[in-house]
Amino acid sequence: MSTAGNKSAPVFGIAAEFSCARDLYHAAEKIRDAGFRKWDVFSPFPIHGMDEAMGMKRSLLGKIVFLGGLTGFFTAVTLEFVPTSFLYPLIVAGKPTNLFTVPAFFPIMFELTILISAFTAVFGMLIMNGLPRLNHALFNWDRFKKVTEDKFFVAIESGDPKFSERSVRDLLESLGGTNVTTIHGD
Amino acid sequence: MKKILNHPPREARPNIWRSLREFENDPEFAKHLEAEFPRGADVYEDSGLSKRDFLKLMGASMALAGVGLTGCRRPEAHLVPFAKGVEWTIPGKFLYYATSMPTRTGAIPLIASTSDGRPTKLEGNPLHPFSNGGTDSFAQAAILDLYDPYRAKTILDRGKAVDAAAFDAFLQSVSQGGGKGVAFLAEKKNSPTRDRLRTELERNFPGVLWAEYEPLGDSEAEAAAAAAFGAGTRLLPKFDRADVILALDSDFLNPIETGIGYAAGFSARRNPDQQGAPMNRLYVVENHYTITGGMADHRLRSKVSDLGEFARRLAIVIAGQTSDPGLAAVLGAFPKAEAEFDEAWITGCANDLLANPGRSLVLTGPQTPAAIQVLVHAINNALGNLGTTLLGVANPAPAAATIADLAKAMAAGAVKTLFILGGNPAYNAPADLNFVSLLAKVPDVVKLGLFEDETSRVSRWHVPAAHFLETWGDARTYDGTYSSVQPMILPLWGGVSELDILSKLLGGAAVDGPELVRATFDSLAPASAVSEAGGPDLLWNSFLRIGFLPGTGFAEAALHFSAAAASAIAAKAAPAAHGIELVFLQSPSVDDGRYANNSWLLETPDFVTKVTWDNAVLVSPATAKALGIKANNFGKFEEIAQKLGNEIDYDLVADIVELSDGKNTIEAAAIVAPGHADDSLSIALGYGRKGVSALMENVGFDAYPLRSSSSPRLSTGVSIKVTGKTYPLAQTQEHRSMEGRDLVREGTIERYKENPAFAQKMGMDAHIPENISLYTHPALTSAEQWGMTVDLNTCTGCNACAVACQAENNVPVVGKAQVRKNRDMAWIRIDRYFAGEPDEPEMLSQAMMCQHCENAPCETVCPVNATVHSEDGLNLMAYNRCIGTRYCANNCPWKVRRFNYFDYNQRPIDQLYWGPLAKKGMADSLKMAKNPNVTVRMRGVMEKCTFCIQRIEEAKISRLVEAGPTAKSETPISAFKVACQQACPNDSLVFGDIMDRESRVARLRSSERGYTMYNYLNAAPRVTYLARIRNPNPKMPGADRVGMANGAPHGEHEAAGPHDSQTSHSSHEPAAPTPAEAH
Amino acid sequence: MSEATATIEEKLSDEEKQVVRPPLVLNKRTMGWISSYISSIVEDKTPTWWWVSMGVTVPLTLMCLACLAYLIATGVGVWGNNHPVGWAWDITNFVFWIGIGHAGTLISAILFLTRQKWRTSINRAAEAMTLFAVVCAGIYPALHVGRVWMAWFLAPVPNANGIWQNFRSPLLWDVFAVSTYFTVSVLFWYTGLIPDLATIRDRCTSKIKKFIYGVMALGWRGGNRQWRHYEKAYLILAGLSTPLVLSVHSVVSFDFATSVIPGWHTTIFPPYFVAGAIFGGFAMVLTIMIPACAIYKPLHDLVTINHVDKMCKIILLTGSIVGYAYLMELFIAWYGGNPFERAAFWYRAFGPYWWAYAAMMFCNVIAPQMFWFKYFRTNLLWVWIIVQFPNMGMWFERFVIIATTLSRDFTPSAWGMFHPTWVDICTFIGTFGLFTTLFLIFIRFLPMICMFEVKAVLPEADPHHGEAHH
Amino acid sequence: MANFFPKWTNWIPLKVVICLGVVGVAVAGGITYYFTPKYTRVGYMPTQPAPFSHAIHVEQLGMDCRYCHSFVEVASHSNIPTTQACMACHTQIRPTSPKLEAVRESWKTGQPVNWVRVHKVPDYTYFNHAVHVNRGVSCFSCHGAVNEMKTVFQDQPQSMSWCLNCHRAPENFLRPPTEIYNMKWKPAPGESQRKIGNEFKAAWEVNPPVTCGGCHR
Repeated sequence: MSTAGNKSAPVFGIAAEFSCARDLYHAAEKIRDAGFRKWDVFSPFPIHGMDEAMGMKRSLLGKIVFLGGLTGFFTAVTLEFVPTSFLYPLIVAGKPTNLFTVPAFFPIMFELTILISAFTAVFGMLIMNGLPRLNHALFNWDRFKKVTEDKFFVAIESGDPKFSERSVRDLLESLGGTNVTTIHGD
Repeated sequence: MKKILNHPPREARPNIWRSLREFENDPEFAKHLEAEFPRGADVYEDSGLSKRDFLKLMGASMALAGVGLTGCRRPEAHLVPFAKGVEWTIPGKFLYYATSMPTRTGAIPLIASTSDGRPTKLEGNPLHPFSNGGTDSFAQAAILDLYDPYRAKTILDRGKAVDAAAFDAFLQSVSQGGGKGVAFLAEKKNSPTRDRLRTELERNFPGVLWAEYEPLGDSEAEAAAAAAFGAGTRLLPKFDRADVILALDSDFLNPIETGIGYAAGFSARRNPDQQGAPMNRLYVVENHYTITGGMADHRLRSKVSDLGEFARRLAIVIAGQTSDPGLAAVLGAFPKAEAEFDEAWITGCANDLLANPGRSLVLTGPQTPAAIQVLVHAINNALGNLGTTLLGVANPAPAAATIADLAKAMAAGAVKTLFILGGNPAYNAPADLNFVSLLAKVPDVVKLGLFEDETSRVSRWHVPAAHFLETWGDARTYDGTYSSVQPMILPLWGGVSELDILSKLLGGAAVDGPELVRATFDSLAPASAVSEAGGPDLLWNSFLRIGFLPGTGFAEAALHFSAAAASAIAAKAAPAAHGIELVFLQSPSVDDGRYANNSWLLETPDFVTKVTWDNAVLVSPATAKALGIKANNFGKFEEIAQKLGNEIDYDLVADIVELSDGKNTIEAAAIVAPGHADDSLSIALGYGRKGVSALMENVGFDAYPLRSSSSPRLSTGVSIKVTGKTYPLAQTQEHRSMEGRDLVREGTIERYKENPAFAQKMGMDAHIPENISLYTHPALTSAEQWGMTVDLNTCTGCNACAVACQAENNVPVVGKAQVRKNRDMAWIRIDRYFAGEPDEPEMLSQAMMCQHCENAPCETVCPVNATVHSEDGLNLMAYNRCIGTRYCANNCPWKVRRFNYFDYNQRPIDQLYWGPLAKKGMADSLKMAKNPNVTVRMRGVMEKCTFCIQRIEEAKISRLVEAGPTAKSETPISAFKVACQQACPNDSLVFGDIMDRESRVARLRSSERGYTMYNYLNAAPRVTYLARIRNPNPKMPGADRVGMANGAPHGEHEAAGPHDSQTSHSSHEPAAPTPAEAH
Repeated sequence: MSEATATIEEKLSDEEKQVVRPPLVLNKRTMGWISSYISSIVEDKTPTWWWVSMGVTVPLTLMCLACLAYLIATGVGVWGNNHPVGWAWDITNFVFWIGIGHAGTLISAILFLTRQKWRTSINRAAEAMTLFAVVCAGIYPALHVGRVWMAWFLAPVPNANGIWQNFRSPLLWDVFAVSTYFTVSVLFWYTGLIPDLATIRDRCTSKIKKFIYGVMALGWRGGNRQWRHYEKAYLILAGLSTPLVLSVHSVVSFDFATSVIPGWHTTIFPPYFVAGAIFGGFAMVLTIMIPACAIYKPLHDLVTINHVDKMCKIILLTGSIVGYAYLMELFIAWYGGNPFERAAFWYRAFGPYWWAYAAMMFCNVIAPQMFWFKYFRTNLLWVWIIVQFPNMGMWFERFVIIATTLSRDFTPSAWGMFHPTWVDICTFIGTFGLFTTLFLIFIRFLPMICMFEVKAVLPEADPHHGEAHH
Repeated sequence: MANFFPKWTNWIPLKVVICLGVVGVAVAGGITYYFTPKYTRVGYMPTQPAPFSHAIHVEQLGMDCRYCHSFVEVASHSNIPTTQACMACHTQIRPTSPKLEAVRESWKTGQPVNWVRVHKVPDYTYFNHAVHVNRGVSCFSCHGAVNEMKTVFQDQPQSMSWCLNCHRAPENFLRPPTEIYNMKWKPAPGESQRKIGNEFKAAWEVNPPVTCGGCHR
């Protein structure tokens, strides 16, 4: 009956260790079918098809980034046309200061679109992942260090409505999980 | 960085500027200015010297004028403002005064713009009857000489600084000595006052020897004229009456040789569109390319030593036709010599002259041996040109002894006291006189000069001379018109004028004002004029205001050719010379050496070789090959490139050759000069001076040692050998060929007559489609639209515009090393191309400045909007916005943009690479030379021709001020000229409002001769070039090659290519590749 | 070397022999091995060779900085630039370095999008190379201006002068393109680093390392709920970087293509600049990776001959594209019939700078043809030697395009030659010092191979791995 | 084993973000306020060698600007009055006032009273007084209510954008030519500056330059 973290602290959840991607994958399918919600699988690398195995929808990130891109584009349009056509229209090489000067403005529109999109992508991803978060209950469990090397884990959180210590332990063991451990916070 | 102006130190002396000057002398002054105008935050934008310093100086001086106004009322009738009558200096407003610059042949009438009591710009006096407002590069650069920090500042007695009193005492002792053993050696000047004092002196002190010496003087011409027409006769050619002109070794179109106004009337007759009179035709026979040769319709290369024989053969043909006894007589006396000439050329030319009796003109150079000149006078006589195209005037100026006479006296020990009034005989006296050793024999030598030079070193006294802008004086222009010389500023370093010295020797008191000149004036002023003006004082005032006394030209003297006297001289013609000759040229930069410290001129490229900072021996390609002189020693890569058929545009590394006339030997760099005569060498005088100023060190080669008093023009039979040493030369233009690009467009007058617009459809422009824009260009809203035309038919390439621009726009000097790196800063340059056969090339000049394109390629690439367009069509350059990416310069097809690679205004040109360790700031006196209305640029910014925007804005502003609270359009904008236009002696540059149909520029712009360059770019330049029209004589050999710089007319219908061989100076040269070459 | 040069077949186990494609990781390396070996490069004590190389590169870097200080203090005149040739080595080196940078982004982005799994072992180093190359490149446009202290005029910020930038200027496009490129590359690179930083965080022992890597890893836990966003973000970044990298060099080429100068004013520039960039960039990747693998021999199991072979093929392809562009330029110049264009290209080939053109042609077009032969693609020594030619050739290409064109354009009277000064030369050499220094620091402190991606391409990474046997 | 990072560190990222936001806004605001001529130049009031008060001379004695600044209508430069100009009156009026010591000193020695400069446009900027005062721009527009100043101070930023404000819309400043030197002038009740300005603008054809060349040469 192994535990990790500060026993007096509330239980974060129960975690089990798996040796290979295949076992983890099948375990995930079972847990999904068992109807758990607040749980996750941990692996050193993204496992192909794991989203389906866990029954998750596609990430929303793409749509957010699209908005970011639009912002970038319109920033550029404003940045270029407002000074050139309105604030201080200057005669440069006999070129128009109206809409027809737009061909020369495309490159910057393009660059800013890319720039803001990239920012949204990265920071959007971090926020959706709740990162940076340096302290986490799982880090209390020494074996969990191996997750970034070559071990695979499943953790079912105590917050899950169907969570009960016993049933979850049995489930994880039945799935072939080793070192099933109750994780406490600190 | 804000600069504080300190006036150069000078002993106080009461004068009209008392308060201001004492104040300037005061060390406190710096602090005053500092306090009144604290250092600004604009450290970076503000480039070097701020234009404001002078407004400040002035502002401060006004603040002082409290004393100024009462303490020194302006002394009675002094400087009388020209044109714009301003009673008293007004902050930041220019005052204009009429004056003139004395030259050896006359004087250049000038208008001096003074700003707050310091002259900043000289321009020609447009009212003057003789000069018509032209100037030359020397006049334009005179300002820099005035403020030259190297000028002599103290009186030296045996090398020790003494005060003025000591020298005055000396003068007194001399005048008390009764003038025993006193001699003078003066420069040629046409100053009636000096002549008056001199004659007085000779009267008071019998036995005084007065000699005059000009290394480049016209003593030969005088001798010839005296012999042929009687003493004191001066010849005045009338180019406006001449249809056919033959110039023998005469660069008469070059104002620095003949003086402003001499060739006036030529350019008018050069206009193919003129009504009535036909376009004139010019034949030139010369050994090296001159700008006159560049203008020639037919040019013959000939050794100078063969000119006599040429004249003789010409005379034979003419004598045969005219059977003129005078000519026959002279011809009989004139010795025969051997020389190879194209007889067809001589007969063709002679027949053309004969066909135009009384409307032709044959000219020789000022130093052409008198024997040849008399023969030419005989020819003109035979052609009936005397009194029609060639007038005679009587020059009353007393004759003077020559330097040879003086030398004799000195050798005999007859000279105890020698006054050297200007000039530098120790450096430039004929070698055979050994003048330096002679000077040692004279106990008391007084040297009056602007610089402590070679002569000062061997003289007991050195007296700093007053610059002509610092002193009162007078001069006669070449035609004799009496012109004023007024001081614009008090002597910066207490200079003394020669008039002062003479009058003191006469026992007169020191004169501060115009008394001496006034006395002469009163004696010269015609009674009629006096009464007309209503009294001598009023006439004097108008004399000062307009700068000359009308109707004082020399009296015309009928020319009677005396064959006998002429024959006597003709008989003395030099015998035929064999071997290689060395011809001594006037330097367009340093004249005879007198401007050797003028960095503006030193950096102005030679007309033909485009070499700056140095002179060089010119050699024809054939002779160079024969002597083994390399065109360029740059290096291996370049040799291989040449094998691949490329013209040199590597920086020039010249061979050093050794020249010897048996007695003396000099070394000089040699460069191959297309169009030069074979077996003939030319070298400009005046270089290679040592130990006078840092600027003069290692600049060029001194050719005087090979020059003898008997033959000033050339030294025959010199031996030359290649030393194997090399010497780097700095050229502003390395490439010679137009590469078939129709940059300069020319055609014969026939071609022009049958297709006046031929130039607009030349080469590429013959078949490219019309330019169309994808979008409509924004309207240029201003009523005035500025533009310029350049008439290639009259532009000789004399550089006057270039120096004028440098003076007007504070263009920095970068030094030889930087010119070598192609970093010269000239805003307007004269592009010079050679076309035609390699050994008989045609020379083309083209003034090149910012074209102010309406769709300027430079503008669109500037990331910070530092260069944009103004509503009146100017391509603007905001220095303070420029960050210096140089993209604009890269994208300029004309390559007229100039980048400040270093802090040229802040660092000495020999310390440019020292970075922060270099000395900072420029000499105070040089700051005074700056135009206060033009920003002095700092390093790292781009600059270029602005069409003199400061003048444009000045005109617009004064118009608005005049208009006041009324409609602007009702007040016309006052006429003004831009600097280059004003300086042009031939009126080739025309600037103005192209929207004003009446304006000259608008009419010329729409002329059918007009074309713009690089049409296909659709840049729409505001500068229009007027095609060059040549007037060949079809009967002359090679007439079919004249006017073909762009290839034969069929060339109009094809792009560059096949006819490249014609347009390249070297036979093995591809311009644009033909398909075969490209692959 | 010998180990590496042995043919792949010898190394394959029986099981691997059944696989159609040669495996991406040799010798059945396990995930554990990968983590521990790659991390060990970071964890072990600093090797001597590292100090030695730093001893060389750091002084070079300092020399570069000294030259730049002199430049700013004295003026652009300390370089050889002059009046016809307003841009010379400065912009040449800028384009050269920025070009090198492109391979990194290309490998990580385009190969990622096209699911080229073999990229995994080289993309990290390639991206690092990108960043450092862009750093070197950035020096030039920033400092070639005459008044560096006024360079802020390029930033479109409201100011008391009420004046703005000229957004039509390709130089301003450059400012945006290059800064965007750098920023996005940093983001891309760092995103890729997060899981590996976590690995090191979990392995390291010293407190300082725990802290530093801990912070840098942002508390990565490797949960699938993180991976799914992470993968999405990475995919998007790849998708953004691909057009970006193409645009950046296109914009750089606009500096020339949008001008009116014959030899610059050509529509062919954007594609051919991009091709050239990839060409030179791959050459530089190999130039760096081959020695790196020579030092860390076991890396040959990750960066296999197979990779080298593929990269050589790309070099061969892009080299030929560039060669085609060169010939096409000449053809169009002739076919277009514009005498100025004709002359410009004639002078490129046979003008005073014929030697630069010849060098360019040999290095970029002739030399890479060696890669038609498998032997030269698979012999590391040969590969390394041959890829030095593109490295040089691409520099000459930029020099030819910039200096040669400017030295002879429209107006013959203004024609003039460019000669580099010692400052030009030292600055350029110095940038190599800077580049190498940064790269050494990188391999010393960060995992130079993307561990989690390599693990992901191992057979056992497949959730259905071996199920066939059951 | 416990976490290496304590729990509270989870809040650091949020705090950092907020901090950066605040600092960023503060810096931007600070620069726009403190680093522009509006702040750096306006209000500059150096002490002058002689405590000359425009308030007394203009307000109380009703002297005209042009009595001292005599060239303002003809020159680019509005001259500083000469000592003589001062002494013209002050030989009679308050000839012994200690305040005038500096002026009397300069009168005696011929050294200038070195007034401290207040208004300054950069050296690359060519401002011309004459054209402005002759075309309906009052001293007031650029120098403020000098008539009320005991000691002169800078009233307007005189930055480029400030110049452009007028050059783009002169109608907001143009005055009847008679009122140029009247520092107190206001449009008559019922009249609006814009209306008057537009009339003058049309009548005089006022279109000031807004391209670089107008001021930078």
